[in-house]
Amino acid sequence: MAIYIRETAFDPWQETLSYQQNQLGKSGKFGATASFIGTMRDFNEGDDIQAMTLEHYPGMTEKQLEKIVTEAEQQWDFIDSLIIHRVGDLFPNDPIVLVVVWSAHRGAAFDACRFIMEALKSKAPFWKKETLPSEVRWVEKNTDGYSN
Amino acid sequence: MAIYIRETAFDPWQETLSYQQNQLGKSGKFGATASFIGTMRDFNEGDDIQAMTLEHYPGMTEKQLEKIVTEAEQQWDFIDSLIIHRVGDLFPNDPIVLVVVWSAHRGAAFDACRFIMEALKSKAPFWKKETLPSEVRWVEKNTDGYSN
Amino acid sequence: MAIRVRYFANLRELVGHSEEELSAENIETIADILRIINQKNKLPDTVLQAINMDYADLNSTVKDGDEVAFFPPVTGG
Amino acid sequence: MAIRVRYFANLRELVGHSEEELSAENIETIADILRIINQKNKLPDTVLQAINMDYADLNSTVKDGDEVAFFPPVTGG
Repeated sequence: MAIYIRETAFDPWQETLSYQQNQLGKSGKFGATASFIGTMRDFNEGDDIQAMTLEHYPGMTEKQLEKIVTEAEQQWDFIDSLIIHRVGDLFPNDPIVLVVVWSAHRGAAFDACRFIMEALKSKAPFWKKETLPSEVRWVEKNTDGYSN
Repeated sequence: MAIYIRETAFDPWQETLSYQQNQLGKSGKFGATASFIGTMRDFNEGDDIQAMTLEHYPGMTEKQLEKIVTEAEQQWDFIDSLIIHRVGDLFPNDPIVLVVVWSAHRGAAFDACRFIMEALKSKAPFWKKETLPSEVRWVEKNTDGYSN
Repeated sequence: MAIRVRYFANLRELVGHSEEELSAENIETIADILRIINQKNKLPDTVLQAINMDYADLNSTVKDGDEVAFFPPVTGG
Repeated sequence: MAIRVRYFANLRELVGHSEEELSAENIETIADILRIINQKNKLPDTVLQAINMDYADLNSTVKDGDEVAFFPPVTGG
């Protein structure tokens, strides 16, 4: 389990590759890697978004993410997982979040990756503030990822 | 939609990054990227696997994969997708398959990526032959990805 | 009883500071803390609470030295 | 009626070649082709069939010039 909060831009593909090489190496044990990347869009709820600030609750963020991953580990049989989440000032196309799960078989990787992502969206203490052409506003609520 | 059959090893992270940069660029339109990578394990059904040969039905493979992606496009609202599948001689840790789906919202990316992967496993004409220490055998059946 | 109270996102902007020390005798639960805060700044009904970085509800009891946080629904990922 | 018949994976090994040309008057369906093939090499009951690269079943009709393929359950991905 690895959980990182990043204050600067990151390349999710590079991070995944480097984590996999360092932590899982040529293990031959994982047959499945499921990953999700959340990227900042230049629109939300019909409005143009120029920039975004991501605030979080240091300490609680890590604590809640660890609980989420532990819960996933109890439910599915997977080998390792990686979570990276940006905070600070972001711009369109910046990666916001990366969740990767490695497992022997694909069912566990798919299920655990999605579970972690949905739980992160509903429990990890992050807050987005969007900069529109004419105003700055807090995002009020995350949508449910199973219905859209 | 992009579908590639590869006779030589490929780096799924590099392929995804390069496809994304060339095809989706700095679009600002995709908020979600779900991906799955199948990697060759050094074990299967309790046996050590030293190598693997992947046979396919050229022409039918591409035709069936296109049908699968088209079916996914009718069911979910996503922006683009990429499938790469290896054929030929593989060794443990070699990537076998990559499926990536880009969408505005995460539900569609997760659902379509998994749908494509499961359909590929049950319909795309590929066949694996495994080299064990003492024998060579055809893999008889893919397991169901929703139950393991 | 001394409680460290923290605010995040729009609640931080609403109350005008990110944290404060709350000292009072009649505090037992999160609801008691909220009642004190609401006298100055009415927090929205959607407010979420945490005690020592774990989610809590209005009936959760607090003890001396606890860190209590108030924040809006989370919007990460 | 001339049909191009292709075999893959263990079926290719079983029949000893990857494709052949089948010419016969009494062919209407995949089942007819299978009956001819099975006289020399009994294909397993799990065999799958395709006509012109689309999945077909035993009752699917074939026409002159079609490419018919027989193969075991697929195991890609």
